[in-house]
Amino acid sequence: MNFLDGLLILSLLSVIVTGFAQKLRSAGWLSSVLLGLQCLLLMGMAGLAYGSPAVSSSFSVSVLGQPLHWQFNALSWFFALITLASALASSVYAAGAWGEDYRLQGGNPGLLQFALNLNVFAMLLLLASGDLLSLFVGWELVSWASLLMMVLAGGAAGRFGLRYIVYATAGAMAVMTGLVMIFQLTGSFQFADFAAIAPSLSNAQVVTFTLLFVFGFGVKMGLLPFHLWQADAYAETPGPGAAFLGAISSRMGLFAMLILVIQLIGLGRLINIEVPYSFFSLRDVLMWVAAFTIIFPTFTAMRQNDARLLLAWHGIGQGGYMLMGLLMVNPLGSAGGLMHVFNYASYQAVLFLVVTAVIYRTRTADLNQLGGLVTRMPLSFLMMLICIIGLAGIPPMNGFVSKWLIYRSLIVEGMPLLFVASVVGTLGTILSVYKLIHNTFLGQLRLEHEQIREVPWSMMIPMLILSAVVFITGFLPGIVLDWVASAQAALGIPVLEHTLGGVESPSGNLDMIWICSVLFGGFAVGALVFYSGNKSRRVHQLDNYAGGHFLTADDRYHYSNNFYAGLMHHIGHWYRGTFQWLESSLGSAISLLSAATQMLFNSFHPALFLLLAATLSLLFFAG
Amino acid sequence: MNPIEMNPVALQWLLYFGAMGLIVIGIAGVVLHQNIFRMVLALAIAEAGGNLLLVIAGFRFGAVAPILQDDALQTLNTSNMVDPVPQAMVLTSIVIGVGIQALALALIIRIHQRYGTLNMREVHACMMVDINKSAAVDDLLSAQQPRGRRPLPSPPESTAKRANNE
Amino acid sequence: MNETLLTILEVIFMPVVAFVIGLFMVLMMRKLAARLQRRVGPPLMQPFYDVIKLYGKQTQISHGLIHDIGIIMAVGGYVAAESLLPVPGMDGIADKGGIVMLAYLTMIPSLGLALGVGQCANPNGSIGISRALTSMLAYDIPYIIVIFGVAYHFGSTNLIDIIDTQQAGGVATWGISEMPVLAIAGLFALHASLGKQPFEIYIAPAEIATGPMVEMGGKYLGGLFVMQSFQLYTASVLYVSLFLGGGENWITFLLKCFAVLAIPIIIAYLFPRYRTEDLVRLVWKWPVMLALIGVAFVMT
Amino acid sequence: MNSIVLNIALPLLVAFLLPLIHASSRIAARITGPLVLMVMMWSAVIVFKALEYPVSIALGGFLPPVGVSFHLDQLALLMATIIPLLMLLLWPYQYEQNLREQTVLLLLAAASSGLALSGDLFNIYVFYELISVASFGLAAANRQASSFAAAFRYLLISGLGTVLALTGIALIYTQTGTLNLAQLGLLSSRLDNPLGLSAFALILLGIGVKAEIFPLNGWVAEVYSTASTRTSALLAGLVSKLAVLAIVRILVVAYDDSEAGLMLLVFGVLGIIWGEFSAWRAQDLKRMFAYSSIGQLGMILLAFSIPGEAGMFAGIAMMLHHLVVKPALFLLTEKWNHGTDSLRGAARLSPLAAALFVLFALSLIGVPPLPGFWAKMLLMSGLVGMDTSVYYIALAVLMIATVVEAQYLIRIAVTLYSASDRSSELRLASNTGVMSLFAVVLLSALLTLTPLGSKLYHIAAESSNRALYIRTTFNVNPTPVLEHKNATQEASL
Amino acid sequence: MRNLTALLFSGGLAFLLMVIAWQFTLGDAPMLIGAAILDNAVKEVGAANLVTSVVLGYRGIDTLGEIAILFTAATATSMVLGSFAMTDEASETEQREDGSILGSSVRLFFPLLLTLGLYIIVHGHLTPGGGFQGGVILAGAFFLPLLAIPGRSINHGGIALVEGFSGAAFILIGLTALFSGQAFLQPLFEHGVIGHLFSAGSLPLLYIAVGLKVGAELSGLLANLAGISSHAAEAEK
Repeated sequence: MNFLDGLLILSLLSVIVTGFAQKLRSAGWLSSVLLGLQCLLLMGMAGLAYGSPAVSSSFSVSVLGQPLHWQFNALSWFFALITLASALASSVYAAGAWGEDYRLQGGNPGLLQFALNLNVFAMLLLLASGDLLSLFVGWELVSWASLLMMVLAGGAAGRFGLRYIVYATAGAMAVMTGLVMIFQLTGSFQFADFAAIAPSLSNAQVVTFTLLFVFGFGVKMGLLPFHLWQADAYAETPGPGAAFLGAISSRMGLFAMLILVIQLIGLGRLINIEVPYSFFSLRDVLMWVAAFTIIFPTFTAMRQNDARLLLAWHGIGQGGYMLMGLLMVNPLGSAGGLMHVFNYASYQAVLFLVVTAVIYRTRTADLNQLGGLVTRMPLSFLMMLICIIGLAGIPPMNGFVSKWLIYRSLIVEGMPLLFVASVVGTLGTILSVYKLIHNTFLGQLRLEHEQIREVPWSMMIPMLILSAVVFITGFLPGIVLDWVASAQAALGIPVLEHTLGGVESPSGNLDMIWICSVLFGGFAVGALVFYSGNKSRRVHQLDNYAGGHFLTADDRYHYSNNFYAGLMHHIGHWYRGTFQWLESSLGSAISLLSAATQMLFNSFHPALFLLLAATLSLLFFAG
Repeated sequence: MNPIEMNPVALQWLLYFGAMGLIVIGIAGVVLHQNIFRMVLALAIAEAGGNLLLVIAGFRFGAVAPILQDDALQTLNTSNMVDPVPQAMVLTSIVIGVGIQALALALIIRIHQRYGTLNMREVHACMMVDINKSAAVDDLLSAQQPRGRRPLPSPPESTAKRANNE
Repeated sequence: MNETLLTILEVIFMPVVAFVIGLFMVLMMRKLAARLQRRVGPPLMQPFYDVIKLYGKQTQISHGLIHDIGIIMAVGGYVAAESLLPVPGMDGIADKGGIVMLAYLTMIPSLGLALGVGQCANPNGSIGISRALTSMLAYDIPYIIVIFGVAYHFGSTNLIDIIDTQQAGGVATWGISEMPVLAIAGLFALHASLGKQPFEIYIAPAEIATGPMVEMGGKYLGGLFVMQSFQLYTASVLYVSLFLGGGENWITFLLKCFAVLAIPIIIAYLFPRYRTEDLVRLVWKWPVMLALIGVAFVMT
Repeated sequence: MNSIVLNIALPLLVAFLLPLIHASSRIAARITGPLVLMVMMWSAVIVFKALEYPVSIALGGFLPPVGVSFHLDQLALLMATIIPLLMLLLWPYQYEQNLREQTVLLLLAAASSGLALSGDLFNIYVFYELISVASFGLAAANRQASSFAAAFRYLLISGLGTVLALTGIALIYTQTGTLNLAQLGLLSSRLDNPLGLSAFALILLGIGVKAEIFPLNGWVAEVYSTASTRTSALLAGLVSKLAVLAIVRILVVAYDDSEAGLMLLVFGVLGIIWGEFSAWRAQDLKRMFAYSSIGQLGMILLAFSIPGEAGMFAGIAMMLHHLVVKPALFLLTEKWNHGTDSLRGAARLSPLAAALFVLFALSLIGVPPLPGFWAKMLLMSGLVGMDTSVYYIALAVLMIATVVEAQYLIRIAVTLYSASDRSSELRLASNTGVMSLFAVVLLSALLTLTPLGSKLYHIAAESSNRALYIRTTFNVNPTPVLEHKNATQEASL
Repeated sequence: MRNLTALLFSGGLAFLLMVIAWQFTLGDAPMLIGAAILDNAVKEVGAANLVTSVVLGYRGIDTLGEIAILFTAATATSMVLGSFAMTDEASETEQREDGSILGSSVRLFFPLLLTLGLYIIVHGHLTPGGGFQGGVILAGAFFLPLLAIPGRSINHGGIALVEGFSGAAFILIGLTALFSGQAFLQPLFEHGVIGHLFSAGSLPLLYIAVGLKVGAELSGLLANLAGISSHAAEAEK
């Protein structure tokens, strides 16, 4: 009975307990405690992140002669840490005032906690998978568990969940095909067996496996062009659930892809496979997929008018950075990709939680219906500020560090276009997160929001802690880079040399301790200069320059709708909705096909087809 | 003319092609007719073709029926007899055919009583109306109706009648 | 430890130098504008007087804490950024960051400004910010392509290394002579990033009442004034470091800086203003094309 | 071993006498049927347990090639056990005026057992016809006008199928002069030509009507949506499987290593496409399940089209899985027989039924670790193992079909659990008694996956062994199964 | 269009079946089991009519299936047409005779047909004919009065009795063999002298059972169909 056994069993136990305790009023706190205990058990395995050997569970199952077993290495630990931390934060958030409110709104917070625990269990099972079969079992569990989370809200959520599950099933089928093919090649589902034959695979086989796995796991990640399900589905999930899903759920696809494509098949093979009639290798193609995954969803996010949708679309885009980083051969890139998983989870969770807090107080997430909340919810504003700086990848938050690593590796590898693509994505992110914070917290406060207060502490504390993480790991990225380096070692890819403050390399250093110190020193100087001037007088918000017109609170002049009108004038017509169109065309095609197939069954004459079948099959054999 | 004395090739033509022809005529009859009673008759023809084919399978030139009579009963000579197995099989399959046809006729009687028609197209239309009604879903046909101003084809008479009655 | 102390001293000293030089750059800008418009122009110390005047004003209107913080961030961000730009004799913390870092650090002032303006709840300000961010999206693309090309060419993102390489090889190894196309594109991007005509869409006094500055007065406007001088300094020094071999000594350094800055300023006062979409289109077309060609040259 | 004929004789005997029993005592008539089924199950289990190696029994005491023989192997006995079990579960206990239906059900039980056991081509045909006639009767038993019409249309297709099958048998007899499957196996070289294959095609089409093979399944949706749910469950769950099994027996024994399997593949793939896509657009549960069972049968056919043990293993697994899941789903439609839109919020009124639906749906889609997943995994593994383009195309179709299947099943699940704005919800509550039993079976299969898998593997290995079949029938050197197969070889995917 | 397709494919099917038939040569079928049966039937079964020995001996289970099918069809038919056996509603309709000539001849033919049917059944193992053929004649005998006197009721209880017991007898004979240690449906008793009435062991008994069963089933079927049509005729009036 080691820590891993304990963790998995406790997790299963939490699922059962929260499943039965749904109606309890204290179900939320119960679930939080259970998740906290799981975090403690995970910490018991913290040695993994500092070079301890992998932990194997002491139990295993054998099905149809195939053993399934579970183990934890540094990579699993890294992902599990993110999973459990974001789950704990979401759980605490949902346990307190928010849960009460949710119950009053007709929801079932106990069910939400159950879904949360189920998701955690499924993810831990996936992360702990020690062979292909347990990987797939975990994978499917994750898929269906997140469906449960998505459809909790009912209504439109059901529709989006359904859409998700169609994508997910398609992906699962692709993965299953790949696994079965591996099984036919090796006769087992063990990682080691596949790794052993991987070098002797033919190019065609490598391409097949890569495409199958990238498609299968990419669906969950929201890789282009399979990303359409994600934003809607996450946006409709109840707040804390969305924070959890947004933070980590999609990254499970990345994890599985890491194991299969990068660890087992290996990037070396992908680089050596040329795409015919082009100067791309298979790896380049995947990197371009990642690049488009960065750009298109980010710019789609810019157009969203619902805060949750905006964040969810960004979630898709950020996944592209992770994949792009991990597809890089040098340690900078892969470290950047892995670190971005952590960083992204930390700020995305807070962002969703802040938006949920705003919804909790105002009952809307429509960016055109909000504004000026900074005076009413200053702490929330601060946390959103910290986290959008992280999301946009601007120093001094942690998002910058991981993106810096990715940019650097792109420069080192000499990939200008991909570099441009990733920076364009960042710029788009800056634009849209400014829109988010401006339309929510800045500008004119609406009359109906006069009486709003800051959210209760039960909701505030998880946000505070997570945003502290965003800041601290930006200031001292070495903490995370230690874990990342161990994860790299576990993956068997080059390990990044790093320091507490960042990276030192002959071609350029990064020392976030200095940078942050100087930056805050600069702010101090700025403040000194500012406050050395004459004291300023606070005036009412409406007391401002309005072209000679006196404003009253009835005048709505918050500039929020179509925020980037000028830009949209130029690029607006590039939003063709091509993917939507493709998806709906596919839907119509299926509908048409199924109408056609049903026509056969609606034929008034039952025996005609028998005649046809008889004739044709005789023709097949005798003719 | 005694069939045994016929030219073997001509006999083969007659028997095999007769059997196959009956089968095809039967199937074609089922497919081409819209009257369900005629369909059952066509089915009987097809079955007859199948049975004929089965009987031919046991045929041997110059052989006699597999029954020991008169002289053979004394000698127990069975060497020049035709194959008895297909005959037994045909016996079975004829009876099966009778059973099926009886059931078919019973169903036809009921269908005619309930729907007032023997036309397969109308029977089908009425049945679909019933099924859709019991499932409380819109008639699937309505989705296929033309959208423009083109007049709709009137529904089968019996359908309309039933709809009026209820 | 001694080294650390020295670095700290440099970090303190470099923004001061930058501030002074920046003010002179503002002065040069005004003088050039005046000459082009056949005026005399302001006296030598005018920028100093302006700053002091703005800070000393009696009427200081604040729209809330974020309004103040925005200005602080705007100034503080540049103060920090200056320590990343090596000048003759002082490297500051340039080896801790590099050009990618610098590029992103200079976004902090813009973000601070944007926050401050947003808090003012004046739609003109918000429109200005929207336009400013749009133009940032426009000029940053050629800008980072140029950065990529230079970093790839010198094999480093460390400005000190870049400058050392250029100075060691003389004029022939300067960025401008080895990467002329990139240098032109960089100049374009530099010009656009300054927000001067014809790219001053976010100020647009006629349409949106000077945009972000609409609610700014007194020390708020003073902060922005300081920020502008830092901005001029940063842009020109960065350009000089990337393409003109940095400063061997203070004289050549200052000459190069002022010369670089003179070009866009002269152009600025000869051209009218673009519309937002025209700006985006223009900047995404020519400088990007040039920059990409330049990168292609660099990489081959 | 000989006592297994009781499984045919006893239900027939009781069915013949049931009217008379009814006339003397109504209570006796009510309990006789279930009693007989229990005896059948008991007898099948006894023989199953005693069976060490396949056995052939000669009916009438005439040795196999001449007389009719029954082939008793584990697969046949498994089916012989399942038949009475399933019938017991779906027996019309609560109805009063159903004497004739009970009679027909007993006849169906006898015929099904016979079909599972028979080792003679014409005997298979006879039992198949008995099943047909019984199922016509059951289809019409509802006494609705629409069920008469549906039953008639069913009868028409089935009747033509009969003619085709008879023609096929006649062709085979003309070619080989024998009807015994084992002897056909010995003479399979005579059948491996266009003539023999045409005969197989005709038999396949004939029997395929019951097996819901693609173009011959126009009746499926009509009959299932007009007949009672128990009948639908029985037809979809049991009868179709038995028809498939008969086809597979003929294919394995008489058509080894020929392109006849390819035909199964083609029909299977077409069936998958047609079934699943039609189900996608179905607007009520009954028809949805009817179409979906066409698709599932297509998958089963696809599995059996893979030659060798792998295909047989996959096919049996898929078959048993579908045999458990589909009847349960049909039972749902007893109360939930209206359009899918009207099911909104049904989960609140009958939470257990909704939960069971989700369970079955997930298993049907193939979500691990439910049994359906392993069955599908076996199927895919078999398809990939063939490593030819045709089978890869089939694999692609299977994948797409699974996605479509997931879509429509989960659509229902989401509908069930979404909030309802209707007031007349009382009828939405669904009964769950028998369904729960099916769920228990499914879940216990999940728990005993490993022993079950190895057992099924042995069954598959045994029934895909053609030489063993022939040896058994001619009673040459009967040897235990495990000596033929490598006993140490573990069951594996 | 549909007809055209159907015709086209029918033509195709016909052509293909012809092609198949062309490959056979008539009268040259390989008689594997046929020859074996011809050789052994006399000493194994002892019936003069070898077809009978196949029908009731070698393939007795087929015959059992066959009468089961008839029984099923009859049951299903009565299920479809309604429950005459349960309620005697048919008897309420008025009996009337369609002319005295018809009536008289029916009364004349009835015993003749009955005798002929029974004769054919009993001699099934000796002469062409047997349970099925005789059974049909029996059914005809019972059906004739229905034709002549529409509305006349038929004794359904009796039919049920006969069909139940005759079917049961067939199975019981088979089971007797099973429980006496032989195979199911194995012919019992001594073969006797071939060609004699009391020969071929239990075959004649089986054939009697089959004959009665077939006769009863067909009578029931016909009566049901006739009943419903006369019923419908009543309703129309």
